[in-house]
Amino acid sequence: MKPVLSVEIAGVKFNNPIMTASGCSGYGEELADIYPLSILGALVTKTITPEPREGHPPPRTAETDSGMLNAIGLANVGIERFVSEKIPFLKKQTTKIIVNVGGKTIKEYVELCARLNDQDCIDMIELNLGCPNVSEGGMQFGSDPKMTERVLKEAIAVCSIPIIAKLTPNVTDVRVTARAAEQGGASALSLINTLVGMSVDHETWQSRLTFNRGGLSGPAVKPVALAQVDAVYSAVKIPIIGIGGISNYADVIEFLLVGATAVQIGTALFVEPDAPILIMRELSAYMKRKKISHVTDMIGKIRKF
Amino acid sequence: MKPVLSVEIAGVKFNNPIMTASGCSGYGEELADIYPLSILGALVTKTITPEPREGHPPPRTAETDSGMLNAIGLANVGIERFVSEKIPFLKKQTTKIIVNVGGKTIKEYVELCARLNDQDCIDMIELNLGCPNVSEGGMQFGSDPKMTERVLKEAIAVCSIPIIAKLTPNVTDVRVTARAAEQGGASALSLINTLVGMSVDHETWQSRLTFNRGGLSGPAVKPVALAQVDAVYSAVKIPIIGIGGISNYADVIEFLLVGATAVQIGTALFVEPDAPILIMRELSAYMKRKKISHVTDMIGKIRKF
Amino acid sequence: MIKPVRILSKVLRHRKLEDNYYSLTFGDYKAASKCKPGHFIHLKLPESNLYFRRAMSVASADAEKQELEIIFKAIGRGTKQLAQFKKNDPIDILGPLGNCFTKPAKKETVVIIAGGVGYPPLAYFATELVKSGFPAKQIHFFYGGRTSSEIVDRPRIKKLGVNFHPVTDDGSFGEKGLVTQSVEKFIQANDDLKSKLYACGPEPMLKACDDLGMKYKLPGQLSLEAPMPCGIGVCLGCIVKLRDDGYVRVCKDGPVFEIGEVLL
Amino acid sequence: MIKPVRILSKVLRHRKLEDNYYSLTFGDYKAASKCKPGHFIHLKLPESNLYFRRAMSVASADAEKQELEIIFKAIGRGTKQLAQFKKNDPIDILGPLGNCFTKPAKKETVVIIAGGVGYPPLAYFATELVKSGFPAKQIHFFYGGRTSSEIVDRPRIKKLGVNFHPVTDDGSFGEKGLVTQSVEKFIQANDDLKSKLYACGPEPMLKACDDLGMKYKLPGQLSLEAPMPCGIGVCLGCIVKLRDDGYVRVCKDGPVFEIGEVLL
Ligand SMILES: Cc1cc2nc3c(=O)[nH]c(=O)nc-3n(C[C@H](O)[C@H](O)[C@H](O)COP(=O)(O)OP(=O)(O)OC[C@H]3O[C@@H](n4cnc5c(N)ncnc54)[C@H](O)[C@@H]3O)c2cc1C
Ligand SMILES: Cc1cc2nc3c(=O)[nH]c(=O)nc-3n(C[C@H](O)[C@H](O)[C@H](O)COP(=O)(O)OP(=O)(O)OC[C@H]3O[C@@H](n4cnc5c(N)ncnc54)[C@H](O)[C@@H]3O)c2cc1C
Ligand SMILES: Cc1cc2nc3c(=O)[nH]c(=O)nc-3n(C[C@H](O)[C@H](O)[C@H](O)COP(=O)(O)O)c2cc1C
Ligand SMILES: Cc1cc2nc3c(=O)[nH]c(=O)nc-3n(C[C@H](O)[C@H](O)[C@H](O)COP(=O)(O)O)c2cc1C
Ligand code: FES
Ligand code: FES
Repeated sequence: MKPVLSVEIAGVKFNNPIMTASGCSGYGEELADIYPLSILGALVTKTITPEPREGHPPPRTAETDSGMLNAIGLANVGIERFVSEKIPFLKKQTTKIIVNVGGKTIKEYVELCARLNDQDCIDMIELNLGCPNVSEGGMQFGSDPKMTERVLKEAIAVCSIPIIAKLTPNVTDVRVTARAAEQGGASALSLINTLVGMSVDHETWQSRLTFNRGGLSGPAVKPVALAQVDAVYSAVKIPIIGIGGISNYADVIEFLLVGATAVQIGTALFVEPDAPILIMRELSAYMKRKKISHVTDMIGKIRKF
Repeated sequence: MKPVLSVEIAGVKFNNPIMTASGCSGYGEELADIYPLSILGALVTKTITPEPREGHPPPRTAETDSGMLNAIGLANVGIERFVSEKIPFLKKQTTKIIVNVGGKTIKEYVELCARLNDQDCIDMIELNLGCPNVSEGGMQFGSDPKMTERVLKEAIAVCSIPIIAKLTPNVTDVRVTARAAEQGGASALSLINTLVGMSVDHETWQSRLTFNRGGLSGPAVKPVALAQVDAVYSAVKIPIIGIGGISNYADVIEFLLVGATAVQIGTALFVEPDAPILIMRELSAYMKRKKISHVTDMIGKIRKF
Repeated sequence: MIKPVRILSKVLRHRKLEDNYYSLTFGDYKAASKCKPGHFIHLKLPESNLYFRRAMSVASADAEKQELEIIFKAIGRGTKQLAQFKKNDPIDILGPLGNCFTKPAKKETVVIIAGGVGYPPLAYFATELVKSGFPAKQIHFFYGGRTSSEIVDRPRIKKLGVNFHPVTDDGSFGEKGLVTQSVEKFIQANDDLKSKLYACGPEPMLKACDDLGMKYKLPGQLSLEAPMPCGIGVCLGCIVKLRDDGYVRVCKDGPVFEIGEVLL
Repeated sequence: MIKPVRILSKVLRHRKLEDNYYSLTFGDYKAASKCKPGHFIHLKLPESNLYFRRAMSVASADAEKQELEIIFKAIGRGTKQLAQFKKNDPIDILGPLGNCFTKPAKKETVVIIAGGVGYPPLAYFATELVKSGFPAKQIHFFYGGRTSSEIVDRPRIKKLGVNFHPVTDDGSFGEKGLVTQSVEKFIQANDDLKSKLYACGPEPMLKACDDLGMKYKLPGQLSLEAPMPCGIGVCLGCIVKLRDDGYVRVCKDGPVFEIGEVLL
């Protein structure tokens, strides 16, 4: 018996629970040169903003132990070029498409969602509610439960595409913002975004990032991500998409066990762009060996002490 | 010219800025078998509580990428046995002694400080305001600025030994609790304690820690610690002791540059118990090479973009 | 009390034994003379995302040549990295650590019970006993494994001249069954002897040995394992519960404990 | 547009060149036939706390033997690990990546300017040019380093038969001074030639080459470096500013850019 990998979130059927993470797979074009995107559960785009953004000047990434810092600064083509230049490519893909959006104000989020609502190849929208790499206040919605709830309510009012709220981990209690997003009508939650971090060159005394602060990701943050998914799992009823340091099939299983319905692979794509293929293969083999018929049979099944 | 490594915090002179971190050097006895404690800037004890604590059942540590989780659960001998059994040993040491204490209520912290105030070999007291490894509410003082301020005020009222407030990183904005501690009269701040994390065995589906949640430490968290020290440095006037993933002299310099006056070495002691010796040697060599006469000349000197 | 030192040693010999077992011998190891049976060393893995050192029992030590041997099975990520070490590679050793086996009285019969990777410290123990003049024929070396290839390093045991009792789950070498079953039969058949048990191996085996010791009122020692972040007693991570009360550290208060002392 | 593949190859040859320079040749590299001068590969370090792959220019590639060579200097943590690779060690290669140098016209004089570890892609470029029938005597290979031992792999350049112009800061080999000074002198002395510049090396050198090209209105190409988390164009980490406006990715839109194209 072939194990069933498909999962459903807000009525959308994903062939498998493996998605790419926003900002780690561009708009899909480069990965499509390496393997057909159809093997992915979903492709999640780089955060799209109303206007095009160049992002911060270099250096905007730095290597850290078992991870990295980035302060790309939401470089993206902006919503209009996204619609005209990127959507035609995405339309041709048979994988599910999740478009990640970010704004400086609630109004901007709402306008982005309304604009995407016109497009017919978008399966879900993910609101980036907590990117540490832009100074404008708006991007830290994720730490304010009231704003979180409001942005979701208003976005849903103009948009029939189901919405995922992507939460920031840089809060005292992520369950509070998770509940606010659920209250606001989010169809699902994704977490974690990056942890705020920094790095300095001890020889030159210079910050390793022009923006100074950056977002920490990669295997280093996996334990934090697992703890947050676990906490949120018992706090909300909507599905969770787990993100943070996932590099192999064992990591995926860890996230499923603490309550994730699907996962996103970010930084690991930089080291192994074909990680999703390997993960899928090994996940299947694992399920066969363990006689697990459906991937959903693992969700939330951690045995706690 | 021999570079000067000594630093002063709240009138206490430390021979050098390298301290051990609480919970990573016991009460000093084991390290003293490996090298004379006098080479340390200071020894920081395991957190002492009013009553002895066994801590959580095993397993209570887990390895993670470039780091580890611990949920020791504040296992310690309790204040009375500490005074009768450990202080005599500590008295004989020529290094500075910092006693870390933790309580479930403000009253407990105050009583611990009062009890230690009688002892004459204690140079500073460090209040553990944010250990993620105990369930009792009290231990998360660190995320509540009002409680933070109060516990410091009351402790200082009964205790003439200068007090360090050790902050938890698991908050939305560490500057808020840092300012509260300063307001309360803390002589210095130390940060970071561990990040809340988790780990699951994908084969057995069992949590890797009996307490399920644990504290993440080691090189993995260094970027987060640097960012928090940097943020706090511009928010308060009192000295900061930097902690988090420090393993070598370059790490120490990074922490000095973002604003730490001294540092504590925790998890790295498990891999290299003699790390402080190596660090001191290489720090001196670095300062000679760079013609830096005093270690304090580096504090806060990061060149930001 | 042993004082641990950190020494940069190097790989002198790398031998692949049966199956997935390896023997590594380190040279330039100045602390070799201090390594008694039961002691372990803590090995740093090469620059790696694996964070902890890995604990390995001393399998033999030569004070004069300043050599130290470990024997291990490549099972997880750390031991697989150790298996990659090659001749002349530098290796960072923290040790010797822990306590050691105490010697039997002259007249006692020594019953050694080794299970799987529990073999190395007991091989070293038997070797040193024989070397010190203890009659080899008074030593019974039970060695259990799942299958024949798990009973490694046989020439050495044979050379020692001890009574060798191999036991395998599948009967492919020696007696068939669990090693502790064979030991119990031996105890029952020799109840006139004053025996002392020495055991190291997987936890269920140790538990069975502990039970045997208490059931037949035989003294003895068990060498335990636990995940060891520090190995020197400062992290409180490697604890085991005492039968009396409270926890002790396997790395510092052990790894060798008396039968009946800890709760397995 | 080149499609990158991830291949598990293995080390075939490990040569220590002068100083801290190494040459590694990988075998079983099926994509060798696709590796053109200018392309680079992205190497995974062994299980390590270092997270990123390391980018290395193709120094030579043999389509038939399925071999690929890199030449590098062990300067930082990653390249020091690469230097440890031994014969037969497996290595995970992502490549070939990026764009490549475009060929000069038949009559053009090729002025190659290599600085330090910028040598490998240009050596490959010159080799392929000569192989394709381009007259070696029409190629001027300027190679700058701090000192004699930094001018590595000389037998290969000699064998090519190109005009070799070594330049060292300390004058210990070839001309004394900066390589770009020598190039400028050459350009001034040969202003009747239709020259095209090809440069790879440290940023200040590339900037000087860019300036030279614009000052003397000479076309040419620069191969850039940048820290490269992904190497395939998805992370937007390796950017460089265009003179016009906006950023481009060194890994995907480069690493080879036209003189005057980017802001150095
Ligand atoms: C005192 C002592 C002496 C030992 N002597 C030997 C010996 O002579 N030969 C031998 O083959 N093995 C010996 N071991 C066991 C050896 O240390 C483990 O088999 C090895 O650490 C397994 O690790 P790994 O890296 O291969 O597996 P991993 O898959 O990396 O380990 C899994 C996890 O378990 C943790 N861990 C580390 N040590 C242990 C442990 N002892 N028990 C449980 N989990 C652990 C690791 O940190 C990791 O998180 C000894 C252990 C101890 C404590
Ligand atoms: C397209 C390309 C081709 C290259 N070809 C060669 C070659 O043929 N031979 C050769 O010797 N070197 C080459 N390099 C440079 C080589 O990748 C770096 O020298 C090497 O990465 C230095 O890393 P390290 O690990 O030794 O040092 P580290 O001390 O580990 O590196 C310091 C930091 O810089 C980052 N980093 C990685 N690559 C670069 C970079 N290129 N520039 C600046 N920082 C970087 C690392 O991630 C790390 O964080 C090339 C680089 C690029 C981008
Ligand atoms: C280079 C880089 C760029 C990123 N850009 C975005 C982004 O534009 N929008 C977003 O929501 N998250 C972004 N992220 C965060 C990731 O989507 C993901 O949440 C985070 O990196 C943790 O997952 P990982 O450890 O698997 O990378 C980015 C991460 C990286 C490393
Ligand atoms: C095993 C272990 C036990 C710890 N126990 C304590 C403790 O009792 N009190 C405390 O304030 N911090 C404790 N800490 C936190 C450390 O003091 C330090 O703040 C943290 O580990 C980050 O530093 P590091 O990355 O250098 O370890 C403990 C950490 C570890 C790893
Ligand atoms: S391993 Fe740290 S106390 Fe034993
Ligand atoms: S290295 Fe990622 S875009 Fe170039």
